[in-house]
Amino acid sequence: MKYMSEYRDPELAKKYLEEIKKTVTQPWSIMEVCGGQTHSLVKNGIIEMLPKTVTMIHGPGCPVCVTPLNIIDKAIHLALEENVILCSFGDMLRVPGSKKNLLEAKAEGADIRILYSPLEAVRIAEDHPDKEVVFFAVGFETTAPANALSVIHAHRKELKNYSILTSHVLVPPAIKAVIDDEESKIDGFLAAGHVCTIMGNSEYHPLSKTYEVPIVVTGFEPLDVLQGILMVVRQLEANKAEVENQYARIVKEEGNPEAQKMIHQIFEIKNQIWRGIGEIPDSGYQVRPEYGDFDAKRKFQIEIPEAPENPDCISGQIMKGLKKPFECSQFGKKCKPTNPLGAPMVSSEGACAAYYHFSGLVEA
Amino acid sequence: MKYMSEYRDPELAKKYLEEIKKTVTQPWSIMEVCGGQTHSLVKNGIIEMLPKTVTMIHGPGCPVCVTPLNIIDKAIHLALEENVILCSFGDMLRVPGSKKNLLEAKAEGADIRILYSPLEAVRIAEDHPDKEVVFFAVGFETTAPANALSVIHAHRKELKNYSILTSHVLVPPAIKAVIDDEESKIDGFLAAGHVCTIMGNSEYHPLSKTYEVPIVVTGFEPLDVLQGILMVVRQLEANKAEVENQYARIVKEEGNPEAQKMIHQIFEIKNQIWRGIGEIPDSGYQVRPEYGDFDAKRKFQIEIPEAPENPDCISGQIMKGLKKPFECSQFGKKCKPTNPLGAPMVSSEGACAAYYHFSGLVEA
Amino acid sequence: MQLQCPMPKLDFDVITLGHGSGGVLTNKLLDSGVFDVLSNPILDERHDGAIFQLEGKMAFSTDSFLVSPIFFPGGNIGELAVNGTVNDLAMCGAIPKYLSLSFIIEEGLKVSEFWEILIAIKGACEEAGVHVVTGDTKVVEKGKGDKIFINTSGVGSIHSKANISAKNIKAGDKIIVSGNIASHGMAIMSVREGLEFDSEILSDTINLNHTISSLLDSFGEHIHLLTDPTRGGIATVLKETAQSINLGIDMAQRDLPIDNQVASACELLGLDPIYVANEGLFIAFVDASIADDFLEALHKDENGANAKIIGTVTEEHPKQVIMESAIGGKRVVSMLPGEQLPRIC
Amino acid sequence: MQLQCPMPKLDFDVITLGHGSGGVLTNKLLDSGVFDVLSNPILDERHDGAIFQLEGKMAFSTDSFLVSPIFFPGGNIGELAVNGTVNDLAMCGAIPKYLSLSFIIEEGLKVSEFWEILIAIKGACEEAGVHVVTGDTKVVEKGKGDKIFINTSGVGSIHSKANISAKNIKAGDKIIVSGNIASHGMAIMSVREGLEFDSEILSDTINLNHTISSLLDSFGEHIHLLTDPTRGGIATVLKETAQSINLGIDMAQRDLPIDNQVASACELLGLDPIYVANEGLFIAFVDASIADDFLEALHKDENGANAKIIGTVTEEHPKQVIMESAIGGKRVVSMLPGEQLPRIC
Amino acid sequence: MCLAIPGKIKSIELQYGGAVRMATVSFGGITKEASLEMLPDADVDDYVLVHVGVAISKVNEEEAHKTFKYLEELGEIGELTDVDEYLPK
Amino acid sequence: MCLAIPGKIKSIELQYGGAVRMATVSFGGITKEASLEMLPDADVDDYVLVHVGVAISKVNEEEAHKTFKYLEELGEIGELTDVDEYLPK
Ligand code: SF4
Ligand code: SF4
Ligand SMILES: [Mg+2]
Ligand SMILES: [Mg+2]
Ligand SMILES: [Mg+2]
Ligand SMILES: [Mg+2]
Ligand SMILES: [Mg+2]
Ligand SMILES: [Mg+2]
Ligand SMILES: [Mg+2]
Ligand SMILES: [Mg+2]
Ligand SMILES: [Mg+2]
Ligand SMILES: [Mg+2]
Repeated sequence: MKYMSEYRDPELAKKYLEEIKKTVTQPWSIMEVCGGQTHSLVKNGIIEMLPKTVTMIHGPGCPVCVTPLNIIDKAIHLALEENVILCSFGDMLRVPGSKKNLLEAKAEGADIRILYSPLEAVRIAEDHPDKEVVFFAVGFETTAPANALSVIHAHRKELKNYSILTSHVLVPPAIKAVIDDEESKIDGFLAAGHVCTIMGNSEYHPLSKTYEVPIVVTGFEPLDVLQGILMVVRQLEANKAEVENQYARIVKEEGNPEAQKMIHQIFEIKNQIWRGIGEIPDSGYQVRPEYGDFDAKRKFQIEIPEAPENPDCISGQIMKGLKKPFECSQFGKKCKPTNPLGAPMVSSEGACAAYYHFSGLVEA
Repeated sequence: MKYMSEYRDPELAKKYLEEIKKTVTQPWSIMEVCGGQTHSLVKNGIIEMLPKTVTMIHGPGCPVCVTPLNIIDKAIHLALEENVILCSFGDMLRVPGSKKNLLEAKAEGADIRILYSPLEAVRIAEDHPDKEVVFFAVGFETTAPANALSVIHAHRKELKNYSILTSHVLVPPAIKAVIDDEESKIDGFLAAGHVCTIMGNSEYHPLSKTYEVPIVVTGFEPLDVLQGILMVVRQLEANKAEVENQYARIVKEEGNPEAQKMIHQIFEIKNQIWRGIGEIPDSGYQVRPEYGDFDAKRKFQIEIPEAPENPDCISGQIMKGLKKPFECSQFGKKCKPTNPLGAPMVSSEGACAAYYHFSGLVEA
Repeated sequence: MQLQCPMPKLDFDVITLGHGSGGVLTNKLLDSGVFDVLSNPILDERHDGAIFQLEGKMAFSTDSFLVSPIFFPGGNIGELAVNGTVNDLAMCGAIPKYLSLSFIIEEGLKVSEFWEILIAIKGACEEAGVHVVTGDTKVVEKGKGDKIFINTSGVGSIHSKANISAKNIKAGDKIIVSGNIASHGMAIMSVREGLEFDSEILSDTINLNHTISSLLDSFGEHIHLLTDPTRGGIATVLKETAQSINLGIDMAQRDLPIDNQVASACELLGLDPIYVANEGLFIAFVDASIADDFLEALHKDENGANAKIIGTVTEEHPKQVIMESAIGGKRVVSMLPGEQLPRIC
Repeated sequence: MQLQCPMPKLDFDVITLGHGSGGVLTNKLLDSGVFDVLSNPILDERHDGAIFQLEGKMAFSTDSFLVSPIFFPGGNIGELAVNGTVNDLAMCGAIPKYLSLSFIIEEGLKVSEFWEILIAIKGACEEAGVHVVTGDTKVVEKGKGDKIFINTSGVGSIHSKANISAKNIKAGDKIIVSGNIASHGMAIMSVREGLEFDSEILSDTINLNHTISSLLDSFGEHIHLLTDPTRGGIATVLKETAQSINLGIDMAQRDLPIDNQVASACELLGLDPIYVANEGLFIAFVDASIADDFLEALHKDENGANAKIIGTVTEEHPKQVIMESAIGGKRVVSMLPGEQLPRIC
Repeated sequence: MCLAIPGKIKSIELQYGGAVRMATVSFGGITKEASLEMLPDADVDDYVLVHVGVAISKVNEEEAHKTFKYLEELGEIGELTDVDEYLPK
Repeated sequence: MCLAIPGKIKSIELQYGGAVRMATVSFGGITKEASLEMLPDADVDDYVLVHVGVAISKVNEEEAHKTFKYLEELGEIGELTDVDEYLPK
């Protein structure tokens, strides 16, 4: 595929790696913010190819991993209502709630549909006027416009049976929270290319300046990631702290203004709980009251008591880059992809799952 | 089983048959009003054992056969509603509606439950407060009290989701209609023992007197039927026309007053359409307006256009004893138990089905 | 027959789609020890199929088993599935040897129930002396199955003295039923929602292969046809046979062995026991010359105590089965258009 | 492969419970001519099982097939069911001969669809040179099945030169995949509600027995293991094999043959093609000495045009499968916890 | 029409504070619940005729014999001496 | 996070009287619908990045080459002469 395959060239990758090795003179810790980048690092075996002096730290950029336990529980509760069709992206289905995950709810008979797009959910709502169709709208800034658009479509079609259960998280406040942590030892960031596609880069300049960290907006193919690492390393070695755009073929400085408009039409900013991390101010979206009819939280008023996270799970520290998964006492023992104790063990983007697969741990 | 097996004794049966043969001096046509008696005649091979001079004519006493097409269509319509559980006795499921039968509706996904008792349907309504439970309440006077009782139970339990779709028919008006038919050539009747169990025999005295026909209230085991036939034949040979009770172990002259009370609490008499025969005045029950909440017809207001009966089906004439099934042009050809054109081909009590099986017609 | 095996400890309580996905969970289920109860050297190879040798002519049969509820008085779907195919092989005159076992599980099935079914399968295999040598486990979404369906297929070697074929039947042959009829179907009815009643009726599910084998030892070619009247009951099997041999069958209602409670249950629901399903029953068409000896031998067998001669093959009324009723009348026995439904009429 | 047979005229359009009841309707369905397409002397006996003879060692395999939708680009569940068991037998080194065929039909299935499936079964049997000799048809209530499930079991004679067993694998063995990966799974995905896309992707369902047979003719014992990477894809089969032989496997992503559209579809939905199901594909572990000749022979076969050597067995990292990524990095290939779900992340 | 069979009342349970009497009825060894609301005077050990879960009549034992004696009583079958064997035990 | 892939617009359909533009986008030969509501100026033959059924960015062809030339431009790898082979065709 054009604009993808070219960025997987092994020869050029080798040259990037050589250049990184040549450039590095001291140890650096670089956080790739986005789970998609983690996935690329793992799938392509990049971590082991990097010089030992470059340590990649896997950030909180996996919406699946940071969706609060309580929202998962609510989604499960709704899905089990006889009258509700719950629609979701596929990767949410294995995320553990306090008692079960959505796959298990499905096994109990819940009508749960895996969709490629929230716009499909609107179509399902049209086709089933006698059912309540709820889309489990998780995601970062990248997905927020599409989820907003589904509400706009449903509103235009005057559907009374469509709503979204949101758990939207925003990247810049999370980066700030990570840096603010006392124990933080991150020298530079690969920012999430697709988030910036929507929001642009403007939010990163003050961050970079204030905290004196290089931030490189980076894509997802191996050459993208390698170039992004090289750009961070070059800044670090040169003692610079700027925002650079590795992913300029996709990301414009200003982002996508139309998409931003849609976000602001439907959503407003709020404090948000990040699973494993806790509340981060102004780090999430909720549906504006004007569109309250499309807000599953308002519509169904589900009260589900907050359940405690598994106390052994140190996913918060892992997502802040303070610990590596194998430093978790449960890693590979009680916690495995078949039985995840925390969300980072769920998707192949989660740091724990990535390490689990990468390290080749095998179940008896 | 006590009070059943004894009435199947082959030796005594032989003696009854001998006595019938001895008694008969000329041809007689006797109608067994009740499908249960038809069933017994066929299952026990009694028809062939009787002297040729005694012709049994199968009456309209199969509630399955006389339930109007339109009510079947309504039951199917209701069953196909997503929100409705339709409960029914098993033998209603193969009766043809205008387009399909309940079994086919079930194959399309309708939630249809086969029950032994209407009281079970009330239990199902209790268990599924989110569903509308409709009991397809067909039957003669025998079944009317049980169906009424289900409404009484539902009322006592304050259920809002239980109703009955009634098609209740009454025997004495039907007998009258049969005799009134100009072409009628019936000399005597075996009245339906179980109907009289509820209603008693009082209604038959005027009938017997007015029309000068012997009427013997008869049971269902082979000896019952044989004795009943003998009693009719003896009256005929003696030129008598009285009401006799062969089935006195079960039937009291006054019937069951408690059951009658329940019928009258819930039902009122109305004109009723008999499938294949047409409307007979005062020959059915409908739910009284006071219990309208439990009347599926009122509750759901289903309007289904009257569909024409299959024009080739002569079931009306057959049920009045005017024609024998093999005189129907469709019998065994287009009309078979696997593809009944009319209701009498459905249940093993239906005259056409009885003849079909008895004559041993076999499908290729 | 059910051994009290303790279930292996698992970290899942219900079976989910993942267990049928072919991934870790599938392997976890396969490796969990749950299937160890069926262990034997051929199965343990775990290849795409089993490899073995069978001498001489062989029989091959298949059946899929769906029964609701999956646990019923007298058994469960597991032993039913083993006995069903074992019996079909026996009806061919074969000594059943090896079975395949294929599960279609609806997600949500409790592992403990699955375990109970496996234990029943193990027990039934041991009783019958057969081995499960190849298998398959699939999981379907909730609402696209009914707890569990089981297919078993089986192979066996034809008994050296067997020559079972409807073509061998001739007028005068005696028809013998090996035991009480209609027990299985009424055991199932007794636990069907909306129809249930209390009784001591048990399904007759049992393996018949040892019984058949010893009858073949003694009567060989004089046994013309063996057939098990499962779905559709004895009426259907007799009618099918009459049609296929172009001869008639005479039988009498009074000769039909039936348990009292089963007969009563049939009266209650308005069902005719000759159409009700059996599972551990067979019908033999045998040469009249050995009929009494055959019956005597059967009476000594644990699966034949209630055996009876129920009819005779006749040249009259070809393709027709005529049954004498309780009072001596005659009735034509035909097939039903579908499953018998409880009547009120 | 689908012959244009006209469907027999029937007086029913959909299959209902009655067709599985064992009564008239069951016989009507059996006699309708619908099944005549499968006719052969053994099947036509219509006894409880089939009787025949097989010489020498034999293989026996079973699989139940459930696929949604039942008609998909490139095939339907009927040919899938035949090819699946034919291929499992071929993987054992057997020449497939006879199949059993067992249907579990959800009431409401259109007879015309059933007919189309039967025609596909007939075509697939003819292609593979196998015969359906025994069968079963059950009908489940609406909502307790998913249109149709099919179980096939099969038997075949082991090829005289075959010696297929994971135990024969040794370090240095070459691993050959017979064609493009992931086609079947992505053909199904392309028609899954909520995920569908337009493409020319076809399922690769095909019978491999003739291909395998001629490879066995030529390479005999040098073929150490044959296995078809169906559910779980090639990753799962390779990982399972590595675990069972206690050796490692080295492979490289760039060597994996994959169709462009299939690869694109995997990118679109975030799926890894090494975990996606195949149906007409096999993996061979062969002696290094014949690997190139084997590949050459395969390239000449209609089912092996895209065959590739994808890996090598190694003594290093026992039980581990290590894949070199597109850019030359290393990645451990493990099994997935369950079915791969489309990702947004 | 109206399949109904006789069974023996094994026990009676009062429901709804006595408003409803439910019997456990034995039919040749199998048992099923039946409502006694239409037979207020039916008691344990009585035989009752049950139709669709409701007892609708008590069996009259005396009348039950008449079918066996009817021919005899017609006075026309003198040879019918073995009538006892048809009687319920 | 946020799986998104580039594809080429094959055709555009107007829905709701022009309120909604839906594109058929080809991804290496397979096609899928994507909303163009966030890219008002995207046109047929443009490459767009699609995420969960919505096109969110037009691919900038010029910028796309830079990754292949970056090392060269650093001026530190003189020997990198075969850069053209990495360019999209
Ligand atoms: S290994 Fe499991 S328990 Fe430990 S941090 Fe990761 S997800 Fe939590
Ligand atoms: S045979 Fe069929 S068509 Fe004729 S009267 Fe009877 S039911 Fe009607
Ligand atoms: Mg739901
Ligand atoms: Mg319904
Ligand atoms: Mg296989
Ligand atoms: Mg079979
Ligand atoms: Mg069988
Ligand atoms: Mg399998
Ligand atoms: Mg059989
Ligand atoms: Mg197999
Ligand atoms: Mg297979
Ligand atoms: Mg079968």
